[in-house]
Amino acid sequence: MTGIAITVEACGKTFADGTRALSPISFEIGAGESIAILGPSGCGKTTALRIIAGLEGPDPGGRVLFDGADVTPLPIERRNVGMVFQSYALFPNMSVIENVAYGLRVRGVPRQPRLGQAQEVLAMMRLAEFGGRRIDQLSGGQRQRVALARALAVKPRVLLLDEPLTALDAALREDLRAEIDGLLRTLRISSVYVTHDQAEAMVLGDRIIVMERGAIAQIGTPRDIYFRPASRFVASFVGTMNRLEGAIRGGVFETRAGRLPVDRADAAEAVAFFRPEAARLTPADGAPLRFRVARCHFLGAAQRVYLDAGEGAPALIADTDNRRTWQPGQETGLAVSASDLLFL
Amino acid sequence: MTGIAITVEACGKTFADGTRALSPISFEIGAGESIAILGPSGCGKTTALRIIAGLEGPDPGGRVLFDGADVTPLPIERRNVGMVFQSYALFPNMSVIENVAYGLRVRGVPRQPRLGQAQEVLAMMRLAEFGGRRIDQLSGGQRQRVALARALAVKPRVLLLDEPLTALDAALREDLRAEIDGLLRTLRISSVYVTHDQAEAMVLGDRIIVMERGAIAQIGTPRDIYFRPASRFVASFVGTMNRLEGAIRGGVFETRAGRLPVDRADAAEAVAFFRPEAARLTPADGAPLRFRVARCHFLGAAQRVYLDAGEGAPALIADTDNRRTWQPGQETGLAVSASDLLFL
Amino acid sequence: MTQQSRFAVILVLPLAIFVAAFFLLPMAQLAMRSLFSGDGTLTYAAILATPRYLATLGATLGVAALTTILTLVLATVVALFLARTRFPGRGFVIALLTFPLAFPGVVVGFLVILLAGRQGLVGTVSQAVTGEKIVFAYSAAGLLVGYLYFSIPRVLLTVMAAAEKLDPALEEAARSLGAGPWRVLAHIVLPALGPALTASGALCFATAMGAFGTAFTLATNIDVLPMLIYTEFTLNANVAVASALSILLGAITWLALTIARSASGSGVAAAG
Amino acid sequence: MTQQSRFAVILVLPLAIFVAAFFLLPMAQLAMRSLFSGDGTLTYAAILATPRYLATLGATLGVAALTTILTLVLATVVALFLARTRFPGRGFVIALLTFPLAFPGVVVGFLVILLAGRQGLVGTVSQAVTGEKIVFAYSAAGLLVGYLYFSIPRVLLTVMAAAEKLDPALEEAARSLGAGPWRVLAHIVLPALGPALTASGALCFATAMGAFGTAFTLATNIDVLPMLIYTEFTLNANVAVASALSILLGAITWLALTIARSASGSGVAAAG
Repeated sequence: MTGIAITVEACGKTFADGTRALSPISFEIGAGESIAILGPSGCGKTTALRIIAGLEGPDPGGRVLFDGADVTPLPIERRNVGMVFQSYALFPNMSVIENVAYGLRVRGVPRQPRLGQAQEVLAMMRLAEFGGRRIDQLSGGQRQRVALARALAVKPRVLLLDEPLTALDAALREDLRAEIDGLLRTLRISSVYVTHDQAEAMVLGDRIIVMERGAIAQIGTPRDIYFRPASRFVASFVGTMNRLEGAIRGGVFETRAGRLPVDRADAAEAVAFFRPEAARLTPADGAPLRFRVARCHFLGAAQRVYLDAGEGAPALIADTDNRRTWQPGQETGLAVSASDLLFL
Repeated sequence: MTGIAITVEACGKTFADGTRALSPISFEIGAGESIAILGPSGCGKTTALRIIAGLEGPDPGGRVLFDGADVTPLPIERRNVGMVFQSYALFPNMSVIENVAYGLRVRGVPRQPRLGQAQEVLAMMRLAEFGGRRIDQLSGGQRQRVALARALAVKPRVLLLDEPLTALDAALREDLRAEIDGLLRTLRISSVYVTHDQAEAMVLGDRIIVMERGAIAQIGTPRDIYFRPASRFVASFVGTMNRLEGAIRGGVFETRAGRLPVDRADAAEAVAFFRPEAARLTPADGAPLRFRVARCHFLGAAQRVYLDAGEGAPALIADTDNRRTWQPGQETGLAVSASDLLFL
Repeated sequence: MTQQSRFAVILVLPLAIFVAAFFLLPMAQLAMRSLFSGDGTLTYAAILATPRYLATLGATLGVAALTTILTLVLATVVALFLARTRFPGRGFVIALLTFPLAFPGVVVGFLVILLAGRQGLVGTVSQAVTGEKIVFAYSAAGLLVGYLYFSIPRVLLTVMAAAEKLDPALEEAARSLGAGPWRVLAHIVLPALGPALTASGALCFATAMGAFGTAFTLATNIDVLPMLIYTEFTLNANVAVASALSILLGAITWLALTIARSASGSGVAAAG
Repeated sequence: MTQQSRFAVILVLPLAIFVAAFFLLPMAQLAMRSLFSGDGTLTYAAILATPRYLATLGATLGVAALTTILTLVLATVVALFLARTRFPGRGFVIALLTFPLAFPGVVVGFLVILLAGRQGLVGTVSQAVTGEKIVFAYSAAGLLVGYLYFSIPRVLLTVMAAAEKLDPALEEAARSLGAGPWRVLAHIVLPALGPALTASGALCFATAMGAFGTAFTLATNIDVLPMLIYTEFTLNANVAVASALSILLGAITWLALTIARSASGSGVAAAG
């Protein structure tokens, strides 16, 4: 079941009422690669997936190639793609195994061999004993695993997943995320995973396409996206980001709370971004930046300390280990390495 | 609006069909204290809350005292408690401000003063401009803030919250959690917050009551619960916990993966628990415990490394910083301080 | 999408022709026939000037309105009770209460005669107790009882379904704010049942306006609109008046159904 | 809880008496009267031995069944089209298609006569075109058209609502697995509409079984069960046979309604 390479060329989408869901976008997916498309709702990520699937056609000029062959005019039923939906979309009038075998039934595989193959795929998803169940006898997590089995049973050329975990609750979401991760690594099938959840995108995507308002904001590995965001949007959408305003004069970033050495040209107005885990709390005396603690949340594995950044500014967040305690009102120093400061 | 002390004395609950929802439990809530009741679904936490509220009566012998006065026979409408529900439970036939003013209307406060007071509470919840809206014009987060305003408008003696954030999505849940935290700190009202989410319990509870199958498993501060869990159930329900089996001989814990010095008496069978953030990954050479990396998830702020603990055993989890990369199959050392090991 | 649309058009084309011919033409015909009477005057004006027609219209509206009000009151009380309490035999009580749904209007009329006709139960009992025989099957009261007979079960089922869908937390919230049972009922429960009550009430009204079998079987001494239409058309061959009355009845019923539909958001219909 | 229960009991006690007296006694009476005919034989046996009764029963069941099948086919096609396509005037088309709901059975009979009666549209057109006047209002065909007239809109609304509630992802999933439009229709859409089709079909059958006004107005040359009950009771004063036929009709309709209710989970009713 090794995957194919997919090329999306200048695919835009304008709906009949004139709304533009997608500006023309282009990208490539390597054979066997897992791509996560990440973005807030309405950013066009699902439209992009549906164009690859063949459920929507791109605006004139756009093309979709599977291993170099133009599939743009083919409807989804002739593209041999596996799809998994947020709502599971299992057929309620069929049993679990009939659902999984449905693609083979459409392809004319006789009853005995198709049920055998379906049973194999069910076993791979650890659902071997569920074949005879009705869909409404399954939990949400089991349903989505049946949906995955159904999509994989036809040995698709690419697996397309549209927010498959959004309908599940947190604990289950994490389990199934790990399961999908294992599946994609084992099968080495090409896949496109649409999500608004950055943790899912980080874990499941070899590369992530971050989208914003119908356009691509950044394409890169999870580390690229997290450590080298291309824009303020990407910086704040992926993970938590602190924002510090000030001015740069002679290699020093001057803020209301203090001064930090930086390696940048002078600027009258500069905005620095840094991650909560890059913020180190130090004794107040002699610290480059000084703040008062607004509140501290003990979260078990870690503590999140909120620092008062002054009237009207959002609190700065520092994530620290879970041992030391912090009192509201207490003064603290804050250190951030120059390499952890991003000016965007 | 300073709160009252609440005493729950031997309150059990057996339903008409004989099911026991709650074994007789007893605990005290100090004036102005925030208590979180934490547990999986069906553990009796909601029943406990409903007994405090007066929506259910305890089995004979149980008593509920408000500031020393027995309120057991009083129905909820005569207890002056504020309640917030998972489903918001806003009255769809009333506008936002009418909802907030409803408790005052029932108390016979004339129209003008009651709308004035309701408007004040709305302003406190940063909903001043929403008074005229219909309920279905609000988002989920706004609805729950209106429900909070409605409960607070009657200046209740205690605020009871039944999974108020469960119906909201993750980002909103965190915002509103911080808002409720601020509110409870500012008003110093006694409160009981029922949840199955340990992060909510940690942030909002001065003390946490962990419940399991109709009984109290542990009462303590968030740090007590996290660092000194009273049982295996508490240890694994609150936060993530690794489990390592072995034997203790002469002050050394011997496991399949290596040996760790411990300060405990000999035992032929011992199970050690430790947190993922207490696990330090070290070079394999000379390390006390050695494992192979099963997989590594880059999560942005941190990395979660899964270590192969051998056939049939669940993978051990080590949370590390986000910089170093780990390859599946690679050998690594694991160090855990003796003080971070819990034998339960 | 275009492929799906084309597929749909192929399916529906033969239907368009059927619809035009069988649905719309007779209705257009009805509207045309209703405009002028045999003597050339506007039929609607003639109807408004004829006391007998006006009286029938008034009586029909009156019985239908009274049926609706009584049905709503009785059915709501029973529905709230049944939705909130679980007791042995509850399912059987619901089955009995809704059994009259299975009887067409003719049989309901027949039941009213068995109850309050000349040899009916009420008459027999009242004669034994007071010496006076009470017979009301053939009066407006009999008609009302007949209409209640088939209205109550319908409204009961709708209101019961709505009451069971009510979030119990709504009432608990009101109680936590200090409201006792009657206030909870008046401020929370009844308003929340509003759409269901409006929808089933409007439907009940529409059904009562168009009911024919019951009235006909009772051969009641008050005339109702569907019977008048029947009489004018079949016996008096007065097509113009029958048409105009049909349009009038159709318009009233349509209005009631529109109210019901916008309140419930689902399909509802007049009496068959 | 106990307090709430006590409150509910106080509300419902007067109702219990009303229900017993007005709902159950007449039904019990009906059942008793149906047992023995005037000459002492079992009425049900007598009915089964009388060809005229059996023929009427067969004709009623036949017309109702045919109405149901035709309605389901026609309404499903139109409903699927209307649920899937958006075009200008769609709301108006739906309003026109559902307008017949506002007419009671008497008016529907009247419409059938306007369409296919002696001076009807079909007759006029057919005479002009072929020289032969087609008149079918007073036959089984006329009755069928009348029943379709009020059945199609009801089923249409139900099926449309069900089709609009269908998760579009179901069809997309089937297509992604290689199924073309006809397969999607046969394997996915129609089975998913199953409960709605069963419920509205059973309701349609129950309504057609009990419809009286249409049949009466058409004065059709085929007899249907409600008319037979009316005739036996009112004209022949044959209470036993009328009672037995009512119970029979009630049982058939009740069965259909039970099927409809278990398929849809909501309140449904026979013809008024």
